[in-house]
Amino acid sequence: MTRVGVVVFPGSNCEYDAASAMGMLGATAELVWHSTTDLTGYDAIILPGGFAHGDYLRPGALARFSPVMEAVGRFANDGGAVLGICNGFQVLTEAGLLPGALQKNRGLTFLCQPTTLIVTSQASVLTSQATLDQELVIPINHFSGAYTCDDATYDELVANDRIVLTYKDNPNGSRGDIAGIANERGNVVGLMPHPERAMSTLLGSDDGQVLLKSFLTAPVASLAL
Amino acid sequence: MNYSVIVDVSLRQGIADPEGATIERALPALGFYGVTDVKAGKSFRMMIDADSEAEALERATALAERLLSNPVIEDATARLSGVHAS
Amino acid sequence: MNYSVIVDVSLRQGIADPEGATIERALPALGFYGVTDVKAGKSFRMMIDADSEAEALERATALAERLLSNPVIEDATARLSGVHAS
Amino acid sequence: MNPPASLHGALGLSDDEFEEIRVVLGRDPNHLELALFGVMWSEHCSYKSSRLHLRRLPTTGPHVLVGPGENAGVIDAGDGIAVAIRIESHNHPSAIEPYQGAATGVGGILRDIFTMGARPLAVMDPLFFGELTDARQRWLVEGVVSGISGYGNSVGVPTIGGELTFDDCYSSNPLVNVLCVGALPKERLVLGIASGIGNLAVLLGSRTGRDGIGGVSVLASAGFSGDDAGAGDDAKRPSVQVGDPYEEKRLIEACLELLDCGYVVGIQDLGGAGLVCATSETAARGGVGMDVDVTAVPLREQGMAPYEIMTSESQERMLAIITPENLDAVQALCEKWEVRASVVGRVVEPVIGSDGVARAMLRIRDGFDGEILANVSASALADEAPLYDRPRERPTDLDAVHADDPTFDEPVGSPNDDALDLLVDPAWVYRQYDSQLFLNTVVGPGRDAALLRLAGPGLPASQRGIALSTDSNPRWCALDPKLGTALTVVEGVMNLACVGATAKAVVNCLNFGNPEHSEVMWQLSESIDGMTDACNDLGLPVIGGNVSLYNESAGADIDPTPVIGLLGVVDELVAAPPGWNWRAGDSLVLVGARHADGERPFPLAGSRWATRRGRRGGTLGSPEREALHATLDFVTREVASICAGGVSDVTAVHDVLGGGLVTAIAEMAAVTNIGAVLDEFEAHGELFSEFPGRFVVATSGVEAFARRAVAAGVPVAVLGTCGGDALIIGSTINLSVEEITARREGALVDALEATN
Ligand SMILES: Nc1ncnc2c1ncn2[C@@H]1O[C@H](COP(=O)(O)OP(=O)(O)O)[C@@H](O)[C@H]1O
Ligand SMILES: [Mg+2]
Repeated sequence: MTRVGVVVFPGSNCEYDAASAMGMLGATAELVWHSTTDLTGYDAIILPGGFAHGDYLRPGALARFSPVMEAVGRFANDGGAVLGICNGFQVLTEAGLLPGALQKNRGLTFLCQPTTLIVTSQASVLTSQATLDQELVIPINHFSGAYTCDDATYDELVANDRIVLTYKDNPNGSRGDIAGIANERGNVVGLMPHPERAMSTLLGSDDGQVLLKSFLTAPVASLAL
Repeated sequence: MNYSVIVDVSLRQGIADPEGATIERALPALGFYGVTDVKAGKSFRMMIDADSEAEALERATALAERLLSNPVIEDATARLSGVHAS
Repeated sequence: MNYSVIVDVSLRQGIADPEGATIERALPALGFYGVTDVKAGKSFRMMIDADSEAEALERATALAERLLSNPVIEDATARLSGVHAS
Repeated sequence: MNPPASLHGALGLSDDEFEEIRVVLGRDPNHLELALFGVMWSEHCSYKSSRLHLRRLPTTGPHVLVGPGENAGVIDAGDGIAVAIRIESHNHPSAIEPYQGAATGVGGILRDIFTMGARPLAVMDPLFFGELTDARQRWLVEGVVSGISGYGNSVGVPTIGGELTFDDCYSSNPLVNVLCVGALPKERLVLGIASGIGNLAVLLGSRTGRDGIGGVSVLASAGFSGDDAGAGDDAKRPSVQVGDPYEEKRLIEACLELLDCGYVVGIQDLGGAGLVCATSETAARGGVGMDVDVTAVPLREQGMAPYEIMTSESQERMLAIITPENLDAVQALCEKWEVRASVVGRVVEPVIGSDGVARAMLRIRDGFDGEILANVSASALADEAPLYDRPRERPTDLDAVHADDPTFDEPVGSPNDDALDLLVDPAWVYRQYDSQLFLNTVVGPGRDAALLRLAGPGLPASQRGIALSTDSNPRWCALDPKLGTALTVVEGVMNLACVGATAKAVVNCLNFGNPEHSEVMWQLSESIDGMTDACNDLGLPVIGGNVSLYNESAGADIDPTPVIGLLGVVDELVAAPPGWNWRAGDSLVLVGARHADGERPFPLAGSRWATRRGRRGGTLGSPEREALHATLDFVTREVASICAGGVSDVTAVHDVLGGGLVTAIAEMAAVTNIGAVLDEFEAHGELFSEFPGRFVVATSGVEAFARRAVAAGVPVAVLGTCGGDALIIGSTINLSVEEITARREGALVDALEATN
């Protein structure tokens, strides 16, 4: 059975939600405290949403220095599947594991609302099982979700099919409507929307399942890379 | 010696500044005219224990670049603040 | 004349500064020692079209106190920035 | 107000209260002791003006585990899960610094909940401001909402509902109430009680600074000078507190883990009156003494005096009573969460006085074995503030107000415009709140009541759901505080019925004016009687509340604003309730007595429609009792069966309240984006009358539905059919869904973006 490590920084708050979503899909999820330096034994790693270190200074700015992040970096370099959701995405960009940065929303307010995402690439551990141009209804829940990067980076993302999810109706001013991106190998993915909040129609949508199912089959896939 | 240092962090040229833009839009309604190019930034004050101004500045600059700013979108500069010197 | 003005906004004496305190607590772990009294503040740069330095400063100060800060918890000061003067 | 001559006067104590203190002590108090009494005997901490009246509320029930008086009320929700709930006001701090005032209000209410051992699962925020045509009101709204958003989202507790009311009576005295609900395994319930001679009092969390020194008496117990930049406010400014949601988040996790490990014998949050309140209350409840070492309290600022340390309202602090053996384990656990933990107190034997009576004394010392700086009976501080039966007087002009009833006004102007004027979508507010964390939110903000799965980290598995609603009707209560409050309780139960929940308990936040005004005391007393009547009639216990007095500006009291919080339970929650979305072809049915009791079928007094036209007089209408009860039970059962997974012809349910029948139907049309065609109403008044007891139900099988209703003794009337792209009511109302949606969604945003 797939063993997923869900990293917990002080101030994280979506760790239980991420873990329960993994459980729903038949994986075992374990909470990994941010002081951990060794991630061997895990098949995949999730950096969950929340406010690591209170989001003080900048979202992810202090979390990137937590001991666990070096281990996450090694795990990623070895081809392991790493998923950063919301605050986790912000941490991954601050840590340099994904390019660009996430700025305050265009409207300068926090936004918690459903959004319609478009699958724009299957070349990632998060979208491998989704179909191209598929529309997914998944909520966002952030203050700083406007993806920003320089032209060179943007062209590189486009050229290498690394923009994996875009907003149908851009809520926050993200460059190129970007909702999620992957690294070159596609084994590290960050997205602002919360697939773990879209696992059941009782709560409004189960469109997040296809993404997290892809992610769980990733360990195999990423070895193949 | 204890030096009082200020690190100014501002958005890099060409990076969108919705905060500054919003303030600028609001100004005329409040009776402030002829104010343009409003840019929102951050500043951090701190005391640094160092042997010389040069060392204090050097360490403040390192801190500013490694931690207090995100080079992807921000510029940071450190300065000694005469005012708050202790 | 167009004056480049900087408004610094900082928390008033005695008001808790969780952000500054959190950053300060994190520094040793990042290898920065001898840094104390970290205070997080905001700064706003703007161009003000005025007839004199004095007028520019006066209007910046009014703007700082009425819009950019809440005197209940924050101090705001305006200064001309030689650097960015146009 | 001319400056008080004496020190005790400056500390907010009357001459009589000062005498009382001298009697209690049998000597003159020293300055520190006087300061302790000053904060503990303030209106805010002692409820000295309201307590006599609050005693009339019904507070018991078989499922009530903890009633009023503790940090939060607790009920047994079944499946081994207890649910804790509490509501608080943070009105005056929010008027001075809206962001931090609201943020620290959220922080405070969360601590009340996890003090009970419960994990906070949801917050609601009833808000009241002046009209948005005033720029300062827009600043207040944006500040308060971003404060709740900034703190609540970061600390990791979803905000799932609230209220939003605009009326000029709040223009320099906004109301910011915050409700929090949490859940815990039943057996983990803990109380704020100190026990075990030799046990230690450990202060957890933030360092102590000069935050809100005297804040309780100054901020919460003093009226405001009319102009907001007045000198009076300047004097209050230094005591503004800043919230740190990151500290609170770590504090929550650390405290819940301490409780899981069984390291804690008692725990108490530090709120108003800070350390003196926490230590005297825990000691008084446990009937034990407490020695407090002021020098052991970690400080944020140098040179703080003992009275500052003892009364500081620095945020994000808790006091845990532990056994000495557990100290190392407690400190290790707190280190993991980066939470400061310092032993500041010791539980000691009560002292036998010269009269032979044993007294639990609170002793403030300079070092545990050092000089005794203050030595006062803990219960004198915590429980023995003088209670006042302040003069009460029915307002002399009330008869004239009642006589001026808008119910029979000639309908002038266009009903279409009136209908559009009443539509407000609060989405701009609640979009800024994380309303989904913990994956429990089945119905979030924006509907009649919020509905959550009863689940959370560390809770036993359950299929149940809990429903929450907050309601208030200041305009009703201004006309008749007793009936207005009673009907507001009914509104809450109606809100719950819409999501299939059975009401289990009530909490309330009584926001009133100056208790030294006899009319205000009359309103307060009447309101409490009304709540008592309604709760008795509906079999509901009141398990907690909060009283906020002195809500006035320049001598003008606010409308009486009792905020009623309802907690309900859905026994089996496997499917979402119908909500507001009907389908083309459905029949629209009015469920419940179509006419108000008495000779006025459609009373308009206190309605939003009448208020908007400045018609603020008249007498309230109410539903006939038998029909009301039958209707509440019927709607609750119908929806509950759907939540339990049953098939039903019911496709949409909405209560008829604020704005009346036309507003309810327009709201449904807007969210569904499908119109409806209805027969002419009986009278113009039926469009806007707000008397409770009615629901709009959309059904795909009107005959079957009507049969069930009639069998349950519930009156029903078929209003029309869903479909088309316009809302049409006879020849009176004809509005395109597009226009309804645009006006509804634009109302708040446009008002906030106005630039005058
Ligand atoms: N301040 C607020 N915060 C969060 N949700 C709110 C707020 N104000 C209103 N809402 C939500 O909007 C919906 C409508 O509110 P309201 O007009 O008070 O409804 P009602 O009149 O039926 O009680 C409710 O679900 C309420 O929870
Ligand atoms: Mg309501």
